Amino acid sequence: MTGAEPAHPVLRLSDITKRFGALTANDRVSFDLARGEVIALLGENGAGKTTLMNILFGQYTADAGTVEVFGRILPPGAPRAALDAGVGMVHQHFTLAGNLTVWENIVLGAQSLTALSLKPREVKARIRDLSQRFHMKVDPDARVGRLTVGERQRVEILKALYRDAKILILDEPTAVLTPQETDALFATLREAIAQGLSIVFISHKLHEVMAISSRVIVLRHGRLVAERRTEQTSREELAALMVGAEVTAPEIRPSTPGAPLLSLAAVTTAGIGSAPGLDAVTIDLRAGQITGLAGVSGNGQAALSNLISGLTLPLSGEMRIAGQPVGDWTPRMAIGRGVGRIPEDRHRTGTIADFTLTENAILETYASQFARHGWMDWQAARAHAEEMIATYDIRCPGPDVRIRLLSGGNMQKLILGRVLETGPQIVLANQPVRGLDIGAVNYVHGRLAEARDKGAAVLLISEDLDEILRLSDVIHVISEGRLSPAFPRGTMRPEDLGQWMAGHGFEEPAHAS
Amino acid sequence: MDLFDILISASFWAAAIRIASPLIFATMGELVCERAGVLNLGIEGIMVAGAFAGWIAVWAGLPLWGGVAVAFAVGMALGGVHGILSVPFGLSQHVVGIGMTLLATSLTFYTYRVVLPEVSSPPKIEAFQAFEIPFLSKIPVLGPALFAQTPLTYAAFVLVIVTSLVLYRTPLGLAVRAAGENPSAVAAQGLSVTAIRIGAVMVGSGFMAVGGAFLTMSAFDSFFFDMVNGRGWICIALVVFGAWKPGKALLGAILFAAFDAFQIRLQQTPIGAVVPYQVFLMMPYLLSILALVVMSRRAEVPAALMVPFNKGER
Amino acid sequence: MRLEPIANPTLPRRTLPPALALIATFAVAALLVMIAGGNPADVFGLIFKGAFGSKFALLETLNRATPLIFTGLAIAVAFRAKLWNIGAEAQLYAGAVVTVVLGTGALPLPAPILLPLIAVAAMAAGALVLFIPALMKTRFGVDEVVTTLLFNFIFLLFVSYLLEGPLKDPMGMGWPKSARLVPEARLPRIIEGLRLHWGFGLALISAAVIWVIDAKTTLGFEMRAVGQNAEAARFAGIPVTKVILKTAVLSGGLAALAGFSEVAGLKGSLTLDLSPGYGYTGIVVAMLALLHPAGVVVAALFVAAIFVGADSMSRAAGVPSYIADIMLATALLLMVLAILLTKFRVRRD
Amino acid sequence: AAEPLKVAGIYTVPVEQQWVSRIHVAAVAAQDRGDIAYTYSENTSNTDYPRVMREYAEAGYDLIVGEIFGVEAEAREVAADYPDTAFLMGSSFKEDAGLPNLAVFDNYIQDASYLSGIIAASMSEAGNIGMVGGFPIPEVNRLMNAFMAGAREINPDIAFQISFIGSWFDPPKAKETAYAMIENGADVLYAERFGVSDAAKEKGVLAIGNVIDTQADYPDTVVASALWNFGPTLDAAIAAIRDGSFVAADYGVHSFMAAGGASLAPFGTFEGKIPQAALDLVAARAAAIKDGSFVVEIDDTEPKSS
Ligand SMILES: Nc1ncnc2c1ncn2[C@@H]1O[C@H](COP(=O)(O)OP(=O)(O)OP(=O)(O)O)[C@@H](O)[C@H]1O
Ligand SMILES: Nc1ncnc2c1ncn2[C@@H]1O[C@H](COP(=O)(O)OP(=O)(O)OP(=O)(O)O)[C@@H](O)[C@H]1O
Ligand SMILES: [Mg+2]
Ligand SMILES: [Mg+2]
Repeated sequence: MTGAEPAHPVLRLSDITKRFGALTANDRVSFDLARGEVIALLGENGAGKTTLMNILFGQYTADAGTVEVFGRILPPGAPRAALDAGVGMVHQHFTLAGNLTVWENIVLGAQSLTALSLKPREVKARIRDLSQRFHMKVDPDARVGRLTVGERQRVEILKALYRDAKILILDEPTAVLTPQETDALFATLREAIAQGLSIVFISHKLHEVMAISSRVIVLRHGRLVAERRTEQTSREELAALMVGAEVTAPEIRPSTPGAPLLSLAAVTTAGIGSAPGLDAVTIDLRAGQITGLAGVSGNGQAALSNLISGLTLPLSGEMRIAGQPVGDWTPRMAIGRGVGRIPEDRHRTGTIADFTLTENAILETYASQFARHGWMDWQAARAHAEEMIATYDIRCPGPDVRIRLLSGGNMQKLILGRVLETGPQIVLANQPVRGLDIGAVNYVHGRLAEARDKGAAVLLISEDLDEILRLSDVIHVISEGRLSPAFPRGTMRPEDLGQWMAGHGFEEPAHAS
Repeated sequence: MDLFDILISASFWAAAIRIASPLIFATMGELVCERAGVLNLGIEGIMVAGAFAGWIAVWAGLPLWGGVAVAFAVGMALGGVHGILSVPFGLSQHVVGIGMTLLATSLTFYTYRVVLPEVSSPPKIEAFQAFEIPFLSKIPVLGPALFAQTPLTYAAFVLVIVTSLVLYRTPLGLAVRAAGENPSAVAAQGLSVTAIRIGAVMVGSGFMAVGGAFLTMSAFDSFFFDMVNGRGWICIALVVFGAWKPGKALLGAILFAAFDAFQIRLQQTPIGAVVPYQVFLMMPYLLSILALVVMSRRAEVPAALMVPFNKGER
Repeated sequence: MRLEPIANPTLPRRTLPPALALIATFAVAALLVMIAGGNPADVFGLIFKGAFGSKFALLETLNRATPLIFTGLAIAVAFRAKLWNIGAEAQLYAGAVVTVVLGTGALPLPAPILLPLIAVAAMAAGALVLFIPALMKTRFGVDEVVTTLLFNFIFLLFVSYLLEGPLKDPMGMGWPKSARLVPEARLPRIIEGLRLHWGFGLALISAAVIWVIDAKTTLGFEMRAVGQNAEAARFAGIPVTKVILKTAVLSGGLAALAGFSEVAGLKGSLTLDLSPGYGYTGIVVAMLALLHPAGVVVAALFVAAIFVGADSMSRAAGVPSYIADIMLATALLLMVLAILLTKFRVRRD
Repeated sequence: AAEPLKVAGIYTVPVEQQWVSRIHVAAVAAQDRGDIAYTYSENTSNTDYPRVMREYAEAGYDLIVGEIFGVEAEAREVAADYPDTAFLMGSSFKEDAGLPNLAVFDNYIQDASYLSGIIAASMSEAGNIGMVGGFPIPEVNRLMNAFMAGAREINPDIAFQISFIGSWFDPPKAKETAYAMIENGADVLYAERFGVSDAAKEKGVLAIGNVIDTQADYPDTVVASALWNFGPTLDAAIAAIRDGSFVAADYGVHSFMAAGGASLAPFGTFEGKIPQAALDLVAARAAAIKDGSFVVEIDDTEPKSS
């Protein structure tokens, strides 16, 4: 194939419009994608990015407009046609079957359904070849259900490459990746570009956008509001374009730490699935301090989070809250002892999708605050939810809306509100801004800092080093269930933390400060 | 007869295989449905319909294998109804299944009565006869147990192999397994979850119907109301017991049948004289539950079982 | 094809699909009647007459609906918490067995004390029967669809043993059936002389109680939370295992009341064929009702009316009575579909 | 001729079931003769039974025939509510003078069963007879016990294997059970259920029929059968209704051999193959039964293997 002439883009969206009931998710959106180009698609939560990509891929049917690939208009609503035309999509929520192996997932749908054999040997050879060419390490025979998120991401990309995709659509591919995994992903993408692929890339992380894209397109409320060449713009400008106003990150002032409110002494816990448990972890969470926990996901964060949340007990070692050892330990007791918990997965753990906002708002306190002798006081609950909507700026039709219909950011605000309004002594914030847009990120960060300032001990678990470095008063790194020493604010550079995250420095027995 | 003597006798195992055969067909059918994500509680009714359809077709003049084909086709048709209601419309699989059982059973009885209004005992057909496979049937114990059965029993075993091969070795089987685990993975590859699921339910229901037909065309030679007698429900347990794997499910079916054959024989031992016969009849069920408890931790339920898939929603 | 929710369904949208389902059901029945040599023109009239046409017919319909309300509620409660109780049949018999054990003279108590006592004991027995599979689910992760289903067979065999052994009526001339309840253990008739008994009243009261539990109590909230998302519920501090077990107790107890009501209200003794599948039909009733207790009452009446009416029609028209079951199945399947279509629009793409 | 009587049958099982089929056949015969106009409801569960009784009564039927073993009390309530309708019901209880429109019957064919037992024992070389039943209910037990008593008269040491399969309609299961008994030494089977004679036929052993005659289907297998003929019972009821003399009575006697309600089926293909001694004994007992000098005991308890 020769280089594409500028007049013939590999992909052209023309006047795409998509309505969901009264809402216009995409409003006459048009753009072109050239060969070897990376377009970053930006926008707040709910701006219509995913919808647009789903239309391009044929999973949704547009109300108006056309999708043209290599000069040919795709029939609407036919992922098959998009795939055949060379479009590959990595969805925001992975589309993998956990019971199948890597190679089975990759080959799914790529062969004729009437074929009598899967030809596993050929398939695996081809996968090995691809994974070498694009620098992606995967074991074709591994079961997808056992893979880490980063590995799954690779499988998704391999799926597209396996089908000879010429155009790759990546919907928030980095939202769940560690920095290392993100780097690896970018290496792969650069290789892909070099080999002539074109990419549409969606992310809320502006530094990534700046790093990988050649052009940026900004959506706001379904409309294409701006288009910039990456080298001619800045993070600040992009943020402002997305939100439609100047964006300022909350200022985080240093704090004066108080007494330890939660401490672990040589705590060891069971592992979770393939992830390790805690390995003799000793840590103090102090009042008025944000403790950041950096680390590659799957190194014991879940174990720590479950422990503090009340879901598990230590196998050995001791956990104390405000100096008192905990004996029996359940989520309800955790709440009772003033532990506020923001779970990692807001959809699965944090909320009940088909419950109303009111019901989700009282999920942790219904028994203690909104019921007497087993009778619910729904009036009070509803009033409380209305108050929370106002206090935490939750954008929604009202307290009776099913939480499923809220955007991730607003869902997160609800959880944040649920946690903070009880005035917790200890706040566990596990990946609190994953997948959120800039505005929402700033909001959540501001509130966490506020809680700290009121004297709470905050534990921030994140894989985003920027976030850890910006917010934390003290940082630990976790690796293989072991905990690094505490590093006070300003003493560590990202590279140093990266070393610890890669497992270096743990040779000596870990000392807790 | 000594209990141990029973267990090593060829006739006992022959009986176990015979009793297992209809269960094997229906269990494979249910397994295919569930692997694609659809719990098919219509199984009992579909077996009744298959038992009747195959038998009446032969009675009306078709050759035996023609009767099997008719039973399969009737099963497919009923499975089609089940599939349309439970897949694209996403109706509760419990309701559709129970409704289908009621519908298939009552339609069968109605048809029977309309076709044969005045009989005092149903007509008999020339059923499948045992066929001794040369040489193999001469192996001691195993030979008479395994290789002196009717062709339909052999077909049941072939079906297990074919099901297994298709599920694990072909693109179609891959798509079915994926549809039961994460339908969006299937949809994202441009395949139709609806078509795969309906297809699986139809084919699976066809197998169930042949399982029913085994009763009227191999185990016996005429049709009676209620003769399926709960066998379909057993197969639902067998699928779970087999952890959704054809080979294990086959083993489960044979094990269950062996218990059944065993309790029949146990009733004639001195124990049988003192223990109420209900206890013997209970035994296979109790042991199934026990086995489930033992196996439970390891089984991997298809993640999307009973979860309808609708493209518009997440 | 794709289903799209309709934000504000119009009146025709809400009424037309169910009406069409009903018409289609009658059309099927008419066709079958015609094939069997009857007169299809009479079908509708005869069904209506059979279900509502006389005081006698109406009472039969209500009687038939009574156990279905109980089992429907039992299923609704369980399914809301995603406890797939397919074993209401066994729980029903557990209730019936206890009713017979306590109600045949073992306890010389006056009716106002004896009846509530039996009812509570029956509920406890039904609860126990579901408690075991629920415990196996929470402890070992054993699929309750299978265990509750298998329990039906096991328990029926157990009842068969009881009726041929310890519970066999010594005056029963050998037929496997229990002795008759003493008069104090009989649920009185609501109106003397009519066959409708207080079991129906109890069913309505139960529906109201469940409604209140669902809407007003913490238990109702917990059961729904566990059903919708057990992981989130556990995280939020709801004791998931306990809630599942409580649900099992409530559900099993309700199903057992069906057995109690049938024996104490209608039959006066227990036979092996006490229930023509009320436990299974309860599932359909509950789903037709969208798991709502008030809906259960309506759905049970609907199911009962279709069956009683169609059964009576088949006799009057001189056609095989299996048409009644066919009609019931058709009505159920089409009606759940119709209810779906009142809220969703089918879009092709 | 007079208007045919309107007769309705209500059965809890399909009319293919042996017991019910005898009623059904007799009613169809009466209809063919022009005596009655007959209709029926089959597979009616006991839950629905009283309702169906009421429906027929309301519809003005003259005679309702059926089986109320599972609904004795309720059925009597219905009968009391419809005094102008005659009820002729299979029942384990006796008639009740206070309920003049309800008469009872049952298949009291123990006489014939006894005789068939004599033949069975005489044909069993192994001295081992297999018996497969549905449920151990009185009329099943009664016939099994009579059969066993007859067999013991020829061979006091004869062994019986008895199983109940817990279903009226599971021929494959009955067949499997019979196979097991043959393996275990039985060379004559008592075919209470469908499926038993099939096993006997396949394995080349003999079978004794019960209630119905199935020799035509199994010419080399079924030696003899104890038949029930419901005709006399029904005819007696029809006659009584016609002349207004229908009262509560036990019609069970019309099933006795003396009344022609029970008989040993013709030996047919086995003519000449049955030992003369057995035939002589059968003839002697039959005569004694008819003249009342020999009475077959009515024993409804559950028989056990020996
Ligand atoms: N299936 C759907 N049904 C109804 N409305 C939908 C559906 N999917 C999306 N929407 C609407 O379309 C809008 C755009 O959603 P979309 O998922 O495209 O946002 P996004 O830009 O991808 O957000 P994010 O950055 O959070 O991923 C949302 O505000 C939502 O209201
Ligand atoms: N089935 C649906 N019906 C209506 N609106 C929907 C539906 N699914 C999603 N939406 C809308 O789509 C928008 C974006 O949804 P999405 O779940 O992508 O949010 P998000 O902010 O990306 O959350 P997250 O990143 O946590 O997944 C939301 O505003 C929500 O209202
Ligand atoms: Mg998105
Ligand atoms: Mg998002």
